[in-house]
Amino acid sequence: MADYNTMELMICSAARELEDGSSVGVGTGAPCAAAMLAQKAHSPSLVIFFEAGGAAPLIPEMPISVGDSRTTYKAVMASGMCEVMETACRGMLDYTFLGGAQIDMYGNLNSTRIGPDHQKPKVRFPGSGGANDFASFCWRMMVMTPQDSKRFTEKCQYITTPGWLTGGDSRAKSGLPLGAGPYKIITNMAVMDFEEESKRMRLIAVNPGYSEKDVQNNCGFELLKAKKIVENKPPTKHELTILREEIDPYRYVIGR
Amino acid sequence: MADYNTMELMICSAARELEDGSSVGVGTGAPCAAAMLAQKAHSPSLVIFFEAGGAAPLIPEMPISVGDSRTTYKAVMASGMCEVMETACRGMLDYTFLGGAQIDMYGNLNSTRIGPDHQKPKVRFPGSGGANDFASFCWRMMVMTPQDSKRFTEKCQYITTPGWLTGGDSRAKSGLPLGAGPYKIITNMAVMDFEEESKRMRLIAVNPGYSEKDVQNNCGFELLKAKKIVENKPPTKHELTILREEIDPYRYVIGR
Amino acid sequence: MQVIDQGIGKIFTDPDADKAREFFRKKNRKLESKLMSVKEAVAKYVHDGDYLVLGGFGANRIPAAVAHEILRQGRKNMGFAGHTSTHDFQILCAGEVFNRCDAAYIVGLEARGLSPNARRYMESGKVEVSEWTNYSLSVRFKAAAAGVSYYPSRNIMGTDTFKYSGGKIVECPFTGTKYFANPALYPDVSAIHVHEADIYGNCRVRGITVSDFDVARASKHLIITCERLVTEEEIRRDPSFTVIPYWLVDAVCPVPYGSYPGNMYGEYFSDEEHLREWMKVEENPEAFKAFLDKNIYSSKDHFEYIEKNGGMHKMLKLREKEFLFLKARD
Amino acid sequence: MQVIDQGIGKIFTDPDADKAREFFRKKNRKLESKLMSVKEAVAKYVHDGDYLVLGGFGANRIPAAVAHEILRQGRKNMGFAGHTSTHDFQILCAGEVFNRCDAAYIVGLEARGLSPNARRYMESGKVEVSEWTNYSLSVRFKAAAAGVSYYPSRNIMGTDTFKYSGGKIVECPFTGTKYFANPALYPDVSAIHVHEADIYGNCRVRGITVSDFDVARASKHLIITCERLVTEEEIRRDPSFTVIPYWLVDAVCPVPYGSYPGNMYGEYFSDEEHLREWMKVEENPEAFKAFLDKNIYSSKDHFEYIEKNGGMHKMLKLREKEFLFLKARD
Repeated sequence: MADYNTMELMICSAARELEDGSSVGVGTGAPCAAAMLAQKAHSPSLVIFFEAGGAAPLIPEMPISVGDSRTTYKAVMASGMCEVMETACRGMLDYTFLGGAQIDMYGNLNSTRIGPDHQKPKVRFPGSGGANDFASFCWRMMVMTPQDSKRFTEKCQYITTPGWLTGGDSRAKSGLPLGAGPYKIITNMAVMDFEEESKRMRLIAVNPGYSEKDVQNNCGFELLKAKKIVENKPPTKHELTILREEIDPYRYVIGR
Repeated sequence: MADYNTMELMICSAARELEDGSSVGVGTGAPCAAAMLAQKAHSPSLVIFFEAGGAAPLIPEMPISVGDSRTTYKAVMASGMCEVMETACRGMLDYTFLGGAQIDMYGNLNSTRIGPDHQKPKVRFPGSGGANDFASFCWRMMVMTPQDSKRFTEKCQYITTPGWLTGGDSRAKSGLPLGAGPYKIITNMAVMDFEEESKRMRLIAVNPGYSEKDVQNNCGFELLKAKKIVENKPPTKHELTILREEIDPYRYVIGR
Repeated sequence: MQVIDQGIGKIFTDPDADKAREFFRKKNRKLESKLMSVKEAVAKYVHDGDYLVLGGFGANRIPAAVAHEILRQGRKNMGFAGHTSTHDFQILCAGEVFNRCDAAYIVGLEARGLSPNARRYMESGKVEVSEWTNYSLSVRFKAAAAGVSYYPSRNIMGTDTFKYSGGKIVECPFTGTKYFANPALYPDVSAIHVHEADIYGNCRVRGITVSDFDVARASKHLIITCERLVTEEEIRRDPSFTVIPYWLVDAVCPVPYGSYPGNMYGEYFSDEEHLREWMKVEENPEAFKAFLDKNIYSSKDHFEYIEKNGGMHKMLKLREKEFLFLKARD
Repeated sequence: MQVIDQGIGKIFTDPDADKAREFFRKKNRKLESKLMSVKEAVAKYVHDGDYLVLGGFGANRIPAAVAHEILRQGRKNMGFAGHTSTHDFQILCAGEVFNRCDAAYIVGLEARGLSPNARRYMESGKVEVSEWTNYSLSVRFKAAAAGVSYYPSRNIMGTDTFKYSGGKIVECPFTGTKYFANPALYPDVSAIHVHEADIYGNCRVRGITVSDFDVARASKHLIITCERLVTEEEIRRDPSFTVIPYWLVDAVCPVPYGSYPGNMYGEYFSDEEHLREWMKVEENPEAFKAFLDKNIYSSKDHFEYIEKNGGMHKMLKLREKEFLFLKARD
């Protein structure tokens, strides 16, 4: 039963969110593995988009870049950045998976910098890339990330990518498309969603081997808790077989 | 010497305006014949654009439609309407040739309607098509048209396509791109340009066989006159040979 | 936003991007066969009152079979985009299909002259008209394809085309330059004829694309007619060639010679003889009625229409014209 | 126009469309050979202080030969668009080529990790940075390609990415919806690597086009490097395939394997071994200097660089990787 690691569990949890006939914008690494797993395990019609232009490929192996040839292998279309982002902006992309150096209680993400001086940061990260765009446009934004209290922070030093902003109706007021926003946060310890009114992060499921307290102890802000917190289901044999043998045989993602 | 008709003269006059290495947006009929003649006679590098997407074709025979296969024959690119119009809007198109049911002293054109009721016009014409766009964007707009005082009217019943609007700096103030506007009007009787300050139509050349008075008598408004009005040069043998044998052997345009 | 000036024309479709998003959220993304007949496609996706767009360019790569079927099924009170609409416009006017029209280029057939019947219809007062230009209609589609409610452009200002449009004049927040704001146009339904499609709706087009790239993306429903079905494998062999991906498409109808009597790049030229006959017969309303009965109302589909106008012999001749073995206007 | 809010980032290029028009008015439209070496092209069209864009996507279809030559010729004080700029960014940082940067994705190499040297440079305070997103930079190119000074989009609002951008928030004149106004970006010079080009600059690209369609149109000067020269006749055989027409192009430089060590769709995969070596050696500034001397400064051109890193044997191996005969990360 415990013959899996937390990365494998996270990928399986994420994959289960992607129902057949839905569409998802992904990057490299774990999100891509989750989309590939969903497609092979239960959602053959999942439409996978890469921001550089690859649309609905039959991904033969994990891409290194969201623009490399793997992202257009036997694809339906090799397009460009405007095509993909505008497809998302029209409302055709259901999901996206993102990450970041910091995440706050409203699901806002920092992938730009640490340190107060923008022109001379202490640490410079890549910035938005397409993350801000996917998070603005895709109906449901999800995050796969390790859980620790530095990363899950009271306040991001810089908001690269919009979550629910300052909660409540702040996102709707900002001008971002209505109805889209953070949906689930998947960590090594738990799964969180967002409370409907306040838009604050809320614990809904705990992974086997962790307690609610573990989760809160590894979170830099107070988590809301769902009325009923369930235990997250472990990966099935079927999922693990696909993940290990077909998707990531060299364990680039799941082995680390 | 007089072995040519006025349509042939108009086409030759128009063709001479198109210097080598320039670009022109054209429609079907006489403008297309003029562009083809220029390309074959003296401007091999003339770049011809059609609004539907054809770019730099080697036109094998007169097109029937600005979107038919003749407009992309051995073309450099088969694109679309945005591509062509945005190329023009970026300032890459030097010339365009247009026409209309009415033209006023500022070179504004009516190709939309006759009669005061827009929803129930006396006569409905096609409307702008790409004419308004080419006239807005191309640096120098030219018109090839028969000269009569009904067509050359004091005031168009409807301005489909911008000339110099109400003259002076009115066009610059309108928001249309700076520096572009009507350049020459080529008729069966004469060639007109526009006086620099007032932007009023000005007679600069008269065709063989016509007088300045003929031109004014066939114009519904007062024409300005250039200091020196020249006689327009007749077609050369070379031009006529190309026009008659290569471009319009069936005399679709020049014969009528 | 400060509006400097605005046209008096109506906007016949809702430019609101969030409302469009709500529609597209529910649009089917499953990879499943959408093969059906033109008759089924029109019955299912073209409704009275809908706003319609026909792809191609007037008499070039037009979905003629869909236009005929719309007449046969008697659609009425539609909105229509007259975006260099020539022979397709002529067909729809014959059926008095629409009662509101965004006009950029209508009633004419370019070098062929003006359609007497289309003119009669447009002069009858039965059709509410807003004015645009070809490029502005393109930009309206382009804005919708981008999922926004407007895009700015630099044409149209200073003219009556602006005055009778539904657009507004605004200023660039960076340069102060004036711009014509084009409201996004999200059609209820569009039909586009393409060279190749698979059963899911992945399409390839050769030659000019006109505004079809954006029309396909802007449309809530999309009917594809194609010259040839190809396999999904052929589409995936080189995804560089796909112009319209399957998730935009609701119906795939194989209709060889589907642009007839229009031109189809690399396939067949337009049937100028038949188009001349059409223009001529429109001069006489009685004769035109009989002509329509024969060619549209009593034909069960596009093949019967073609059969009545020369059949495969005619198609071969048009193919020879396309490849310049015969002159276009012969 | 009423501006609701605006970022504090600088706009490094002039979005004015009329000024861009004045430039493009004088741009050469003659059909004449633009064949030259990368060395000549960079000498002629890339100047100190210019604003530069490199096409492709970081380590996919990038004009690597041009980037190296810019270092060899010692260009400084340039502006640069960090539009998913990964290995190309790493190269330019190595030469400290730019001192202002529009950042969307920089310093990282996607799944490969972060570039130590690019981070050092971007944390040094030597570079003035405005923030954008990949899509916003795409829209800025798209607006310039359309010959306007801005286009609206629905991303970025509510974030610090907005705050440190040079954009503004405006309202749709039709719906009142808020939009991020993206100022048009007309680069002084861009370089794009393509699959095929003729001597005049007509280009074909396979696979993803990223933003290169718009970058090519937006740029005042454009350097093309190509895998293969083809004839003008081949281009004109089917104009459907042309992505960049010749009138946009100033220089055509045939550079087989020109995207190396990046990936080239349908040709060769990226050289992950070499990219790992590059990342590793950056950790040690002294070693990195020697590495740059060897690979860039003491190489006379791209072929010598390739020769030093495995030559044709390596190229054949990368071709096998591209076609999945070998795993990508081997």
